[in-house]
Amino acid sequence: MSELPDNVIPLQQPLALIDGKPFRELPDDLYIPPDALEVFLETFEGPLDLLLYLIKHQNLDILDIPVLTITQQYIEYIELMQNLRMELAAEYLVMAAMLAEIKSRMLLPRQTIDEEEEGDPRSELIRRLQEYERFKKAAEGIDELPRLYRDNFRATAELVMDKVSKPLPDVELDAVLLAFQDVLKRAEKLKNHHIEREPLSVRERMSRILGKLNEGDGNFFAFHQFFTLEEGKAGAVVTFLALLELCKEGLLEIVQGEPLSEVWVKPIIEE
Amino acid sequence: MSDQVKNILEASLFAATEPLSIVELQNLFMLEDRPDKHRVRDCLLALQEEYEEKPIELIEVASGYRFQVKTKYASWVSRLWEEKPVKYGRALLETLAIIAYQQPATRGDIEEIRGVAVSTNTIRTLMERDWVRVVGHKEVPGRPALYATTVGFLDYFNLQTLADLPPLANLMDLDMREVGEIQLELGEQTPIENQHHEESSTARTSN
Amino acid sequence: MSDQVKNILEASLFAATEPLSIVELQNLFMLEDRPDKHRVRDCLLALQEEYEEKPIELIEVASGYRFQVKTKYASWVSRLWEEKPVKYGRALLETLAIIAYQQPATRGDIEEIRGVAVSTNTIRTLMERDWVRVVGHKEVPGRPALYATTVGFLDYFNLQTLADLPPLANLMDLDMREVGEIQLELGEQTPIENQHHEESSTARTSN
Repeated sequence: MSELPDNVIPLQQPLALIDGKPFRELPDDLYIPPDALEVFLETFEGPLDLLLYLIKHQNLDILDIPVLTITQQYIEYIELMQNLRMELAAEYLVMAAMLAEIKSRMLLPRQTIDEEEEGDPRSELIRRLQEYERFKKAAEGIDELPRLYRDNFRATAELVMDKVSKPLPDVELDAVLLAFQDVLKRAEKLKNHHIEREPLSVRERMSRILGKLNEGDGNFFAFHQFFTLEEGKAGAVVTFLALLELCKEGLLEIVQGEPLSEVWVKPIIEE
Repeated sequence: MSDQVKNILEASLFAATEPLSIVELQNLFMLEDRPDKHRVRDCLLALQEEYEEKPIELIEVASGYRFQVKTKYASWVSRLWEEKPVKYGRALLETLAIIAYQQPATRGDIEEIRGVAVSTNTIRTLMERDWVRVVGHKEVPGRPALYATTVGFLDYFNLQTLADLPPLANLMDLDMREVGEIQLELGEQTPIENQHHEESSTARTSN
Repeated sequence: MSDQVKNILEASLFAATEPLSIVELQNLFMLEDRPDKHRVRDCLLALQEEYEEKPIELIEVASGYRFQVKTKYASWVSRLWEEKPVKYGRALLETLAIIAYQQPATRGDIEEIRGVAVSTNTIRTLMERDWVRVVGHKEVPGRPALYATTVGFLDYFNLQTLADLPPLANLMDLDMREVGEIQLELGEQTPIENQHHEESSTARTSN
């Protein structure tokens, strides 16, 4: 085993299947498909899942785990993850420590008295593996249950009512604001959120402009048609900003025949 | 196979939330099994006959076919709605808030911010309520609809313009308790107790 | 009048957006015409028979009865919607399974079994779907929330009670050979008896 180059993982099982092809070796850094290993490792739902995989795929008996082999393989995976500088959940390291501990206890000469009290050092691990496996199966069972919107759909008939109208729930504005604040807090934690901070008056105008274009059957509109004289200079500025924003997002086109002439707004219509 | 086509049509008409046109019904089938218009029409006629004696009927309206409750049962059935309306869920309020602040927004925009999928039902409810409407389509693959709030939304929440909503930046820095205060500044319309109500009802559920 | 009751029930079940319980069905009628439970049940049975050959069925779920499209038509009917049904990830399903079988369970209980931290997002999605709710708090430091499944969960998965869940695999059934003590200690757990589980989960946490 010491003969193997560093980038070869001595496992019988392929590391991953990529496009259906088994992936047995950790390729040179240059050739690592950046997402492949990550995807592979992400398919594990934690250290117990990874251990179960190692045991099951080598047809080992869960009740008589060869701790030495498993520990070694487990640690290889952990090192692999670390080499890739993947964010490694602390639980994986805790498990590695636990395995190492079991291994060392198994290597110690057995003392009959201790045996009585402590039992097999592996028993706690086995219990947890079995417990996890039960729920892993249960989850698969739940996933297979027929469910609404995938296997079944509600069968409904329309009720045409004259007078009776279905009462609608009331909503308070603060409930909406609180909900939004919650979203913002969550979004802050996510990296790729796109929260734009245009003033709301511009956003509102953007909607109004789009709505008008949408109902205009593809007609052009003149710039001044999007605001009223009463709105004054502020109205023109807001409208102008809204148009620029929409243009930037590719939602409309702005055309002008010649300098200083009327500015026309043209909806983008798919051919 | 003969009954299969009819069964599929029947199942789909019951599952659909809007009337289905003959073309839409044809499109349920893969190209190679697709029944022609006559075939579909024959099945629909057969279904109409089958339901003649039943309390529901298959009728044709402008945009297609749908099952509906026969008028003479409406008075009983309408009692289903006599009780209190259901409360809107968190998902709906969040979706509404995102559309209000980020309009015009596509479903994808909303999902990106919320981090979870937005159900068609949520959007539909908002549109039925006339709080949200489609103002256009984004010119990217799939041409997703762009949603914006309506005048109805402003009216319902007693706002004159969207600018009456607290600016995003303020909202981001706030801590939950302060939202009540904005409420006070903003609008007369909402008694503060409501917020308390919500809090206490959450607490109650969790006991 | 005999068929009238059945027709009203049938029409209402089709018009309702949620399953209807027997009591709700009774309440469709004015006091003086109100059928008793047996009568309602007989009508429902008759309806179930009537629809046996049809592409839709009347089924009983936790909160009542509903008409739904039979599973075998799902592949056609699902074409009515552009988006594919959401696939739930393993983290979500495993968390749901633990809550379903071990309820009430704390986040710690779930983490103990899965061996990894449970993301807030997972719990939030489950609660937003109305599959899981907080039913109380465990009286230990930090007072962690106790989660349990909802009626909505049962309805969604076509179940009447928790006992309809596929039985939790007995440890004996997981392909393993005998190993005296361990086997004995754990072999007694029964599928969904809450009492047992509560005890054992408490015991586990205190280890």
